[in-house]
Amino acid sequence: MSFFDSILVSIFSMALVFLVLASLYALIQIFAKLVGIFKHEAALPVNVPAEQAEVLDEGAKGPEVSAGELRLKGVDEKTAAMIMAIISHESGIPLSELQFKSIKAIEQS
Amino acid sequence: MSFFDSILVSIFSMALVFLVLASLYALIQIFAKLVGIFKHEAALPVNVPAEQAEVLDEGAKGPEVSAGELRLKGVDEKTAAMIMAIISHESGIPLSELQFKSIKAIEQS
Amino acid sequence: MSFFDSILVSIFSMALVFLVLASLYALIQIFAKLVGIFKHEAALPVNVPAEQAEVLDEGAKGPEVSAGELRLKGVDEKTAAMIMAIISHESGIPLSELQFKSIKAIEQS
Amino acid sequence: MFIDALKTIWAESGFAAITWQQLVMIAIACVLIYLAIVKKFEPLLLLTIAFGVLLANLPLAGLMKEEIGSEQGGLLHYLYLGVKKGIYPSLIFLGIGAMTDFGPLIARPSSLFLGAAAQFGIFIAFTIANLIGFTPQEAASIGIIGGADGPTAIFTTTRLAPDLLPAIAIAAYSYMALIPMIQPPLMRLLTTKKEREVKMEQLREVSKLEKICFPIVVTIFCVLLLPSVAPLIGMLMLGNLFRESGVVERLSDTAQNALINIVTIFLGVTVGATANAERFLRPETLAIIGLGLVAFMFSTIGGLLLGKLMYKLSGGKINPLIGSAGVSAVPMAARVSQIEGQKANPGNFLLMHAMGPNVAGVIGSAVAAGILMALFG
Amino acid sequence: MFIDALKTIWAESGFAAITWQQLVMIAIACVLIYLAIVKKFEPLLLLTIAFGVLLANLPLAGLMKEEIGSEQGGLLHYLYLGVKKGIYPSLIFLGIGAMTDFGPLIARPSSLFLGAAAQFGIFIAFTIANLIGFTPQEAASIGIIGGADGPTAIFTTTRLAPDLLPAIAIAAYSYMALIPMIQPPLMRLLTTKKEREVKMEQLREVSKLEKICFPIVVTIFCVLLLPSVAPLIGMLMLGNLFRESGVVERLSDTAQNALINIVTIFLGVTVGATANAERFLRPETLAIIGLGLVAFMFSTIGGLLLGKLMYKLSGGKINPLIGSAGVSAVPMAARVSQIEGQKANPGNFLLMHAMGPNVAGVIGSAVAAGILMALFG
Amino acid sequence: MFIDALKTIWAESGFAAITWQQLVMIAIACVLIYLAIVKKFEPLLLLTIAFGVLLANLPLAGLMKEEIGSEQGGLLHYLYLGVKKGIYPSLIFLGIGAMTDFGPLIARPSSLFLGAAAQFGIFIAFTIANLIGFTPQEAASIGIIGGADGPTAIFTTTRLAPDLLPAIAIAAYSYMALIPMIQPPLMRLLTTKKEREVKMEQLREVSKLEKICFPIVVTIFCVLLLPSVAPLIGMLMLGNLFRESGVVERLSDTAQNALINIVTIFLGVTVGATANAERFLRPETLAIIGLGLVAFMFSTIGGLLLGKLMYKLSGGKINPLIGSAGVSAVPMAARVSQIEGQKANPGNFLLMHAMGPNVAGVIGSAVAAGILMALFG
Ligand code: NA
Ligand code: NA
Ligand code: NA
Repeated sequence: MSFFDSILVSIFSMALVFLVLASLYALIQIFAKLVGIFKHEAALPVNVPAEQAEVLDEGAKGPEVSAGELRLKGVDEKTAAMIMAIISHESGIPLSELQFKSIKAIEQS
Repeated sequence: MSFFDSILVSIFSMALVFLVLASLYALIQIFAKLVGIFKHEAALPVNVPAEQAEVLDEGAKGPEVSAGELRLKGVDEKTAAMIMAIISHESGIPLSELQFKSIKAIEQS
Repeated sequence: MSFFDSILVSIFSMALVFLVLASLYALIQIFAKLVGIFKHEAALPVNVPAEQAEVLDEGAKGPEVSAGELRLKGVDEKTAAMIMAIISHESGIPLSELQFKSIKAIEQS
Repeated sequence: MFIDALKTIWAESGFAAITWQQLVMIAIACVLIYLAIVKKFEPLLLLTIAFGVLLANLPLAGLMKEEIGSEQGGLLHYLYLGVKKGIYPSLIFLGIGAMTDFGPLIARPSSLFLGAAAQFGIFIAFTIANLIGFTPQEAASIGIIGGADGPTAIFTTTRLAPDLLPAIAIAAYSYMALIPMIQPPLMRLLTTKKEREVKMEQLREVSKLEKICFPIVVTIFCVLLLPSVAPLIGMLMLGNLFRESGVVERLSDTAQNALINIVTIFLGVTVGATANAERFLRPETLAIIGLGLVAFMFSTIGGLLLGKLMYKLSGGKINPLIGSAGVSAVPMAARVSQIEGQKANPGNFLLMHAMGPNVAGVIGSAVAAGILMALFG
Repeated sequence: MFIDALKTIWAESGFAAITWQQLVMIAIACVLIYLAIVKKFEPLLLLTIAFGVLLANLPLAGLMKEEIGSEQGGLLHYLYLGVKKGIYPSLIFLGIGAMTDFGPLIARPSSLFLGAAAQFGIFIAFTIANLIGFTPQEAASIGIIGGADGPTAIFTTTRLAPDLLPAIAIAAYSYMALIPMIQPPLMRLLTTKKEREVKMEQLREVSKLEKICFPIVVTIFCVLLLPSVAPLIGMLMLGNLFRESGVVERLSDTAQNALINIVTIFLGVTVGATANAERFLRPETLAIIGLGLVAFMFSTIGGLLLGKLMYKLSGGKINPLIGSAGVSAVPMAARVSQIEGQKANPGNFLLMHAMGPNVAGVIGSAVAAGILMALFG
Repeated sequence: MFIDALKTIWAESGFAAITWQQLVMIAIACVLIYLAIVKKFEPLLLLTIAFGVLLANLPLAGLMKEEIGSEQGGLLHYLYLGVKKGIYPSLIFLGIGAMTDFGPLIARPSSLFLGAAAQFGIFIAFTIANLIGFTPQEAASIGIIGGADGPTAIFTTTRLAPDLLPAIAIAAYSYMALIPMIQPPLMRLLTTKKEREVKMEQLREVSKLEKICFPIVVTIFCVLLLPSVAPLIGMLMLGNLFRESGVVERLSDTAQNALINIVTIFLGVTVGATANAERFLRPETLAIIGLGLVAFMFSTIGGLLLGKLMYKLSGGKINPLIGSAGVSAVPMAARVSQIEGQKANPGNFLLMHAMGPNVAGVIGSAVAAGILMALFG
């Protein structure tokens, strides 16, 4: 393949890569707008209670994202261990796959 | 295949299904009787200590049978979490695969 | 194959087995000496902090080596359960794969 | 010039080649994905099948292209070999065996009759399908939808009528997911409130010995009687033996996790990928969907009617609601029995009692499949 | 006589047959093992590949011997079929899809442009490779090293230039491991301190609905436009759908553990085992290693330059450092962006912002591979 | 008429076709299942093999039917390809390598001599088998039972004498399970109480570097010397490198769990399924069972005698009881050494000291197998 041809192929291909990803950009933007409009109707029914879902979400960031430290606010370590064990049990997720960012006691007025 | 033939095949096959399962019924009944007779000799040696076996059994009901709630009788949650962690450790089964029905304190006289 | 031939093959093969394993013996010995000499330079960088590495090591002895019992020295069971849960969490290893030999309280003067 | 190149790419892209039939199939795939995720219709299989349908109907991708001579085949063509040669359904049965507790069945073996009666719909659908012009092989495959057992249906169809595979697989899993809608009206129609209120006696405890011998005895007996059923019953019972023996925990664990999951992914995607537009968008598919519903309904009815008979014969000790669980669809059908029983009598717990007919139904449909394969294979 | 027998064994052993080229290859294998273990260079693949190189260069072992007629083939020959037929790279993409969170990309879709720009090095290397005498197929395979994505590079090379497979695979994974050394100098050279200090706005939250629809839409669109990319994009997105749907947790888990690990072992050992001395010890290999570095550098430059443009256009809201993450090499490249950003401004947390271009780069290189396969396949 | 149909089904069922030989085989399968479950005889393999024997002897099931032209083969025929082509034993060795700690062997490399001496029985059995009329290939396969290593025996037999596969596999695993009965009498016969009482010195600590280099060095050396042993030693050492490198935890984990379990299931069932009546119910099988016992006994004796010699040469520092652990059968044989040592001296802990010869025995039997395959393959 001549030098000129390969330059041509390169420019064309690079442009095509941009075109495809730009189209995806457009699709995502359109979709985000649609979701914004239909937000209330289209919301998916989620059975998991809110707090648990949060835990799942945090755990789902994949093996690459390091967990950081577990911060305890107003709870002693024993209670924290208990909370972790119970959530692990109830959600059916092994402790090793749960990632807790912090455990905070809620003040009762 | 003519309508008459397919009716015939159906009756025959349905009868055969019944025959096979009825034979299994007979086999199970005979076997249960045999086991009843030889009960004491034929008992399989089980190495797992009784309590642990119970736990295993509950965990073994398969992923389909929902766990229901964990009922605590006479024990606080901390102790329950501890019991769960210890059993998980001792039995080598991750917490997520153990299913506890209830944890009850035994009164000591 | 004649009896004489098979005896011959056997002696030859057995000698060869010895030769191969004896060569491995020599290789290991040479290697151990080399390691002894270059010990300080060749040390592999280990990123895992010391205590955690110990836990990993104990867990890594394979499924054949039985764990023995967990001995608790100067700690109550609740604290032990908590320690186990925390280590499991921090190290990302399910409880079922950790093997604790003993948990000891360190006296603070 | 750049515009020209773009035109060429466009001309060679799927956008230019797509047909309206493929657009319809893509829409069907999206509907199935919606049902699997939002309505939780048997998502393990239906989500995977649906994605296979999607992939197979994007033109020119050639994922199912056969290998010819030195020309490479498509990705899904290779993975599909496991379906074509009957390997995946058998391995799924291995995992199901390892997950299944036959205890309730052994404790009350009369459940087996309910598991037999609930194959009724198979033969109703078979007869109608014959009547409206399907070949006997096709009719048998369609009938087996009424067995309410996915791997059995897929296994039978790959042997008897591979062309109908996607339609039958999708119908089977969809109706299994719809069990909580299909069965309750029939249950209330065919049983009296008094019958539904019956509380059943506690099941006796089953010894470990019985549980271990069960898979061995069933294998020997069923495979001797119906050799063609060997891959299904053999693997189901091997998995169950892994489970009950208690000495090969790690094999049992792998059979019901890593192995069954890997096979489910491969099976689902490739079964879905057989659903190309020409094969799927035919009047036959509509007929299959209709006949599948008929099969499910009559299987339910068969189980219920025998349940009623057993209610009579037992002097009111058997709650006929457990009959409908005989269709298999483990454990969904047993849960439906539980729910209906509790509606009639809040203190009624039928779940364990319904598990007997439920697992008997798995054996029942495998036996029925074996008979049909012996007759028409 | 015993001495004679020993002489025979010696004559038939590998010691007598070994060539100096094989010794060089064994040394290379040991260096790769050293890099994988001590320097932690992409150990999952490089350690496995290196051991494959070792095994393939021990003479007479015949592990890659082809099956001819009734004569049995070597162990690795059979395992290699999954590479040859493009199955393993696709299954690895299934697992990667199940591990990948496209949330940051959906939250800021302009990341896609960075993921496109960072394919720049592919075409620079392609052009140079063409110039120095490689065939277009070979040049395309070499270029794809600049995509910084192992499975894509292996998939493309098996289709276009299987002879170059070991060199390209080793180069791709080695440079991916060297990202923390290759990128920072370029990042500091091409950006001003002011640019590097930019703190970016918090990403918006992405709804579950968007995350679920994303893989479906991307599959339909990309496969329609570039059918040849279907095995890679299709499996990547199926894995991601498993992850985001939330209803097939067990399939997602198996895809990102048991399945991807098994495939990684088989892929690594057999790709390594293609590196026999005649095939690897050629001037071409040195050229590939050189071109691979060029490709990585220009991909990084491409990403950074577009990052600078976006910095300008956005009025200083985009930190150009996230551009270099567009090369893929997930999550290494994103971490490099994070580290460089924090060096410039200790309160700067770019990790999440760089994940968008990072995962966009995976799509970008798959698309580039699809184009090259469409042109030269 | 219905009776006629039933007669036809009966005539076509296995009940009509079964032979007394098959009944005997089914009984043997049941005995093996009993031994596996109740006596816990190597249940992972023996339970699975036994079920394979059962399935293969239910007539007309055709699970091992070969694929001929377009006619489909049986389920187990396809799964058996992995045995036939030597893939499964190698993958099992990959998992065993990942489970094995060669530390005790590296700490006291003289264990290697015990691992060599305990291959003695292989050649005793080989010689006798030759004498009583087996071909050299068959004699070599029978001898290898004395290696006390299942995958090695299966690998060697599939290459040299596939007809004897089921008998050899069953004998090998059965005798491995019987080690605690076979070895102690010989141990007490051949050693004095004083010898058995010897407490051995603490093993030195082995550095991580040595553990990592060990698998690499062993692979290079053994495969160079005996190329035919490459699939076994190569995979064993790759697994061990996964384990010791510490950087590919997930590959190591999969190799010793999901992968080895899947392969064990397939290997066991299909090896069992080769045991059809014609092949198994022959006088040869009895001869193999007898020779297997001879082989195990002389391997034990070989290890013990060299142990005694080392006791002498070391001035009483080596306890000869660790010699019998050289037969492999990891970790059973090492435990037997531990138990016998403790009987003689309750403060004696030989387990770790016996692990060295134990893992050396694995290498030893692979080497012996390599020699025999080189000579007769
Ligand atoms: Na059924
Ligand atoms: Na890329
Ligand atoms: Na051995």
